[in-house]
Amino acid sequence: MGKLDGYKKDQLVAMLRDMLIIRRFEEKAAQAYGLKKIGGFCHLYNGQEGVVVGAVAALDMKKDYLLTAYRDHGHAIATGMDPKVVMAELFGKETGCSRGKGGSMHMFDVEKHMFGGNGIVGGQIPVATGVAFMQMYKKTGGVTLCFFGDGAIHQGAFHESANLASIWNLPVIYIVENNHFGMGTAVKRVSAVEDFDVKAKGYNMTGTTVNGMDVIEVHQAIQKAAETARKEGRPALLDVKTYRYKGHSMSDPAKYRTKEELEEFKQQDPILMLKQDLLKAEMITEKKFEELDKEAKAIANQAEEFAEESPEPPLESRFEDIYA
Amino acid sequence: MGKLDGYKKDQLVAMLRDMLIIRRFEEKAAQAYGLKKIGGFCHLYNGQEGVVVGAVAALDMKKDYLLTAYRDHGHAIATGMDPKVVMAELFGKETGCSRGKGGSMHMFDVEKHMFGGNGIVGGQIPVATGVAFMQMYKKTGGVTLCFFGDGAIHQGAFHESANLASIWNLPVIYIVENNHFGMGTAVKRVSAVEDFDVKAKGYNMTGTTVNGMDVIEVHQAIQKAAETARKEGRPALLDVKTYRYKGHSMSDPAKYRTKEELEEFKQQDPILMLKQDLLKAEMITEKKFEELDKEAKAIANQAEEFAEESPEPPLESRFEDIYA
Amino acid sequence: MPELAMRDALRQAMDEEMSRDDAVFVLGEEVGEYNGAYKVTRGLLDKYGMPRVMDTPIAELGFTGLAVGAALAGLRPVVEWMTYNFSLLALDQVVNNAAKMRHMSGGQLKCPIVFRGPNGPAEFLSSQHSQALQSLYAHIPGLKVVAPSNPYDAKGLLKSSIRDDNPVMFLESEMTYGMTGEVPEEEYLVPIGEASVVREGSDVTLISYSKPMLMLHKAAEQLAEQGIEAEVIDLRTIRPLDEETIYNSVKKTNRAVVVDESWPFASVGSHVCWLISRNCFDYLDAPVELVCSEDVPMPYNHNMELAVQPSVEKIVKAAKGVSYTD
Amino acid sequence: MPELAMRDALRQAMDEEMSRDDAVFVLGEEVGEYNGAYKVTRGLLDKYGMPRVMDTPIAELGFTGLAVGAALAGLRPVVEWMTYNFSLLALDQVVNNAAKMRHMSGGQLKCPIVFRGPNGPAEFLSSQHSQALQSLYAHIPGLKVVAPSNPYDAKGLLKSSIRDDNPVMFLESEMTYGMTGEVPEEEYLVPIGEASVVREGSDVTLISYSKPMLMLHKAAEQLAEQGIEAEVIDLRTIRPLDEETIYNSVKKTNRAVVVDESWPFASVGSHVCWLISRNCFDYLDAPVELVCSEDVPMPYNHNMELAVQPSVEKIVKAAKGVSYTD
Ligand SMILES: Cc1ncc(C[n+]2csc(CCOP(=O)(O)OP(=O)(O)O)c2C)c(N)n1
Ligand SMILES: Cc1ncc(C[n+]2csc(CCOP(=O)(O)OP(=O)(O)O)c2C)c(N)n1
Ligand SMILES: [Mg+2]
Ligand SMILES: [Mg+2]
Repeated sequence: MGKLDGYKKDQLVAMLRDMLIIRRFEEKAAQAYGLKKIGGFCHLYNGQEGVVVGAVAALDMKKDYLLTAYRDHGHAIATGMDPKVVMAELFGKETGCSRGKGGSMHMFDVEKHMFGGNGIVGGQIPVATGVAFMQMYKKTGGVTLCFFGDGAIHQGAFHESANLASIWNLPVIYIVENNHFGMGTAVKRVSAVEDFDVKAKGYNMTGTTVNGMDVIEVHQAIQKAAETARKEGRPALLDVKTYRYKGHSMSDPAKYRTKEELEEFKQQDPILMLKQDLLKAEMITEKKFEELDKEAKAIANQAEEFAEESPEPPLESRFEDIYA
Repeated sequence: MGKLDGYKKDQLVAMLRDMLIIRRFEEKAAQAYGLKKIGGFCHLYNGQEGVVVGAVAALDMKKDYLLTAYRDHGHAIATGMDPKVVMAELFGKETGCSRGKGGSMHMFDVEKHMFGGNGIVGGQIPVATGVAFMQMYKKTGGVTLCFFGDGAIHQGAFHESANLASIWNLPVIYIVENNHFGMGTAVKRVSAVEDFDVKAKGYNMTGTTVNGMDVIEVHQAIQKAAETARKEGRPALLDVKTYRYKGHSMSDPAKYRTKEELEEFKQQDPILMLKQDLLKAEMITEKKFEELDKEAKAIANQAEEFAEESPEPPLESRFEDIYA
Repeated sequence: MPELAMRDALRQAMDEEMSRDDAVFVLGEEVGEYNGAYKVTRGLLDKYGMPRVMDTPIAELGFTGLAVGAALAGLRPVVEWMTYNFSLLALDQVVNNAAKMRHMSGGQLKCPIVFRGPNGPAEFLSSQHSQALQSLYAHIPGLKVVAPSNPYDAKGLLKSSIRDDNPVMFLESEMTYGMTGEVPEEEYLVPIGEASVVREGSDVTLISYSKPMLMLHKAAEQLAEQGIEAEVIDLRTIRPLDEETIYNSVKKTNRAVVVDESWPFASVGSHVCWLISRNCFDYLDAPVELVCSEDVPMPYNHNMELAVQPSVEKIVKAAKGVSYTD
Repeated sequence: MPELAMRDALRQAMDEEMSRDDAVFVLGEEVGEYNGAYKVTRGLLDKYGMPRVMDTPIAELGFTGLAVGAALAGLRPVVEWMTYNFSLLALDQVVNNAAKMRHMSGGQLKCPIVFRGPNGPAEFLSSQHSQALQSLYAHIPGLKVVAPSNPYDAKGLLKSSIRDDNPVMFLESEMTYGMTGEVPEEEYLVPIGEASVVREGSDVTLISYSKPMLMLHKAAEQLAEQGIEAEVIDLRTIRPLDEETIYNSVKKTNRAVVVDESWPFASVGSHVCWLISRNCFDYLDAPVELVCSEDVPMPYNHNMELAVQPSVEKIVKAAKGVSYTD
């Protein structure tokens, strides 16, 4: 069974584990939101776990970097941030990664090279390109992953950045997390093209379409793009097809799509798919999977408890963290 | 000689005449600038005449519209604006098309559907797309020509507009006046691709490369694009290769290019090329050409005299033309 | 009179103007099929169809500039920015084209366009999504800036804005979309450029616009209980500013407090404070006070975000301060 | 001391900081091979090569955001906007990323970046190319805003700005790039946030920054001839503002005129006017006056464009006005 060839069991189980933690974390967050422990926008990642987990597994976060949009809890956890500080940030607590100043959309861990979390659609694209500029400037051999949505690609920020990355040989990988909708708007209603990989040519860049429900396929695609970026400094554009199970944010009932469509994607759930692959390859058992899931739930519970028990930031801290 | 097949002599002579008028007008403007009758930025069109003259000849300015950047004297004249009011605007006079408020970069004639003249690189691209939106909205059957430079195509404004035009079926034709430089920067230093037509695919649009030194080729390309736009509402992108003989603006010595390169393009001068074609086809004589040129010079002279003799705008008019 | 929510008053204004004039159309992100991120455009797509209601890609610069072009060519676009925070991406088109086309063309063109959407602090959104950006727009000649505080004014002013032949920045507030108020059934307009004295008083003038007006009413009541009669002015329009109404009041009360959700520096609030300071110099018994948002990006934590904004307490305190009774 | 032109003082500052710190780099349109549209970066590409000096495409949003990312990741970019007029296209990256990243990350990130270029009216450029945009930037917490008026300050402040760990908006002026002034050979810094009293006087305080300082000097001389001794303050930094220096002067002279090339509404100028009105209330013998650009887009015609701007005559008249001697 060629698909898992060359993969070590530990690596695959780690991917499964990370996806489970993200899934259970998001469920906990949804619950806490319902209890008004979390407010404002809260964009859940359920269904898309394969994208960031597959991608980060291909990186060396000592020298690589990651930036994304506001749907960032999964990215935070995938880069190794403690789910506790992520949840505490959602709760607006002093122990949150951003001391309660950022909330759901602004997860940061500078040490772990997780550079956010950006609330302006497309806003992170030039910034990520600039992180890759530093990598070129200092010849670090690192790459930068720049995640954004199918809605964001129509922003001028993408166009300007892609051209810059190409002419300056910047090691940045543009990853469209194409979950088929920008809020309530289906891709085809706002895009002149169906697959975004065709846009890559306009910047003399490689464009690839990837099945984001399959964490292995994502992993391989990123690995390949990262290698080219590291060796030749060439950027790349990946159109990764995925799906979000929940509404755009907590306040969206998602009436713009059919139950059937949702069900279809749930059949290809990235966690289920990897689980099946691993069962088939006899790398895990049902029991092992249950254990992993139990552990994930425990981690999510502990994160919630930690957040709940953490202190509010002192009011005076609102004057802090503005100027260095 | 197939090239001129289907053209009437009058039409061809009119194109030659328009190009000559623009050329002589710009020479006059340069002179007046030297005499400090004109100030600020002044971007001359010498060498590029074939682009706008060929393009406008394919239009029906009763229902079609034209927008361009700051290098707009040629476009003003080609759309039928009186060279006098264009020169008067350069002189900052009350009789100028914009009452002395706009200057070189802002030639407007609303009646003639010349909607400027924009000083922000790329700024006119969404605006032109919006004029085409009106044409779609009202089903006028018209098209809008949107001219911009090879430097402008990297602006986000282009990317956002092109996608909008494509998804909404707007009859807009994007014309890159690719004169090989944006100020002192050669195209290849700032563009990931050599020919811009490849970008069209990313917006599901037709892309074409056109020799802008040949007014006939421009005319035919625009005619074709306009037909598709009128009939099917499909936008198009044309990469029209041309060259500016002068510096970027009056203050630019243009040291970033070789004399040889300049000479090479002057060999293909759009006026000379059409003249040769017409001589060969026996549609004009050398004498007729001399007459046309003399007339063009006279028009430029009269424009200058008119501008010179026109009154300054009253100081109080600075509070006018702001709110309707 | 029927009670209407702010969002419905706004929708009615658009609806009435759309049926009155075919040239009026609405565009923006999620305004059509989704009925608006905040449901202000609910039902308009159903009623008018495309191209009267256009869902746009997320491309603020592009669709804003497109709307400017459509306006110059004879249509009357109403652009919804999902929030004003995102309008920064489109600022060039507003400042350099919408506000200047008439000028640069020597009066040949006009640009009848309305830009509307929620502006100012909302809740739990952190610093990119909770900004009051009116001061940037108020600075620009060529624009008008309107900021109603209640459904009646909102409807009447939006209708006037759509009929205006100039670019109008129309500022709403997410937190008040559900706020109800009386709105007559018969058609009416509220003119741009007229402030309204919403409470008469003799001791101090309280001035604001948009959402903080709710606080001003409460503050005035608390002050009245303490024997201070506040005159309360709702500016309604920021540009052009109705200076006369302001000065007439301050010349009577001799004291003024301006309330503004903006950051302080170079703000609408501080500008109004200076105008009063200068033009009522001989009438003022105390310096004009400004109650504004603190000069910090908005934090996500709710206690902090409340602490940085104007509040009834802060307004009362300022009013007592200028009355020398604290 | 050697005399240097403003553009050369600015270039020296960049040159010195680039050789001092490898992380410092310059990017912008035409800054390299063309040596800068206004020749401020002349010679830097020759000396340092790429990637220390990067010519960009015309893509203000993209290269500005790229520079922000580079700053967050440890470099120290100096972004040249060919003019501040074009910075409106990049505003989102400045306001929503550069100014807020530190805040949103709870203090984890810092953004050491300088944005520089000419700002304010030049000549014969019409309304899109001749804008004074400092008021937009001064409004935003998270930014610093610096605006020197002479080569000495320009060099010292630019060096300080490059060393500062925060985003600094550095405002130059096309019309003064050729202006000369003394600049020492030895290294020096001018601290951000300190105004300077450039002329002492007892009768009225004149306050400005950047290019109009030239007018203030002339106005002070003319006033002296008429028996009015003006104290002249060059703010040098707009944000953070050195309020103390201003108030100390006004408490002495009891009169103030603020001069600003901006449009009036919600401007740096009107803000400073209000600050003085409020904080020197008991000391003021006359309302604070503002001499600013008129509230209109800049016309191309030269007589008109001069008429809309501050002038020595207008300043003298205002100073005499507040001195009740006109
Ligand atoms: C510049 C800007 N415009 C609009 C918004 C409002 N908004 C937030 S998310 C979103 C949809 C984005 O869709 P997509 O890029 O596909 O990402 P997804 O939410 O699907 O992950 C919109 C319109 C915003 N945050 N920023
Ligand atoms: C947004 C913006 N950035 C920069 C400039 C300064 N500028 C004016 S013209 C120009 C070069 C434009 O080149 P191109 O688009 O090729 O047009 P051309 O001048 O060759 O006709 C630049 C950088 C500007 N006017 N607007
Ligand atoms: Mg999406
Ligand atoms: Mg060019």
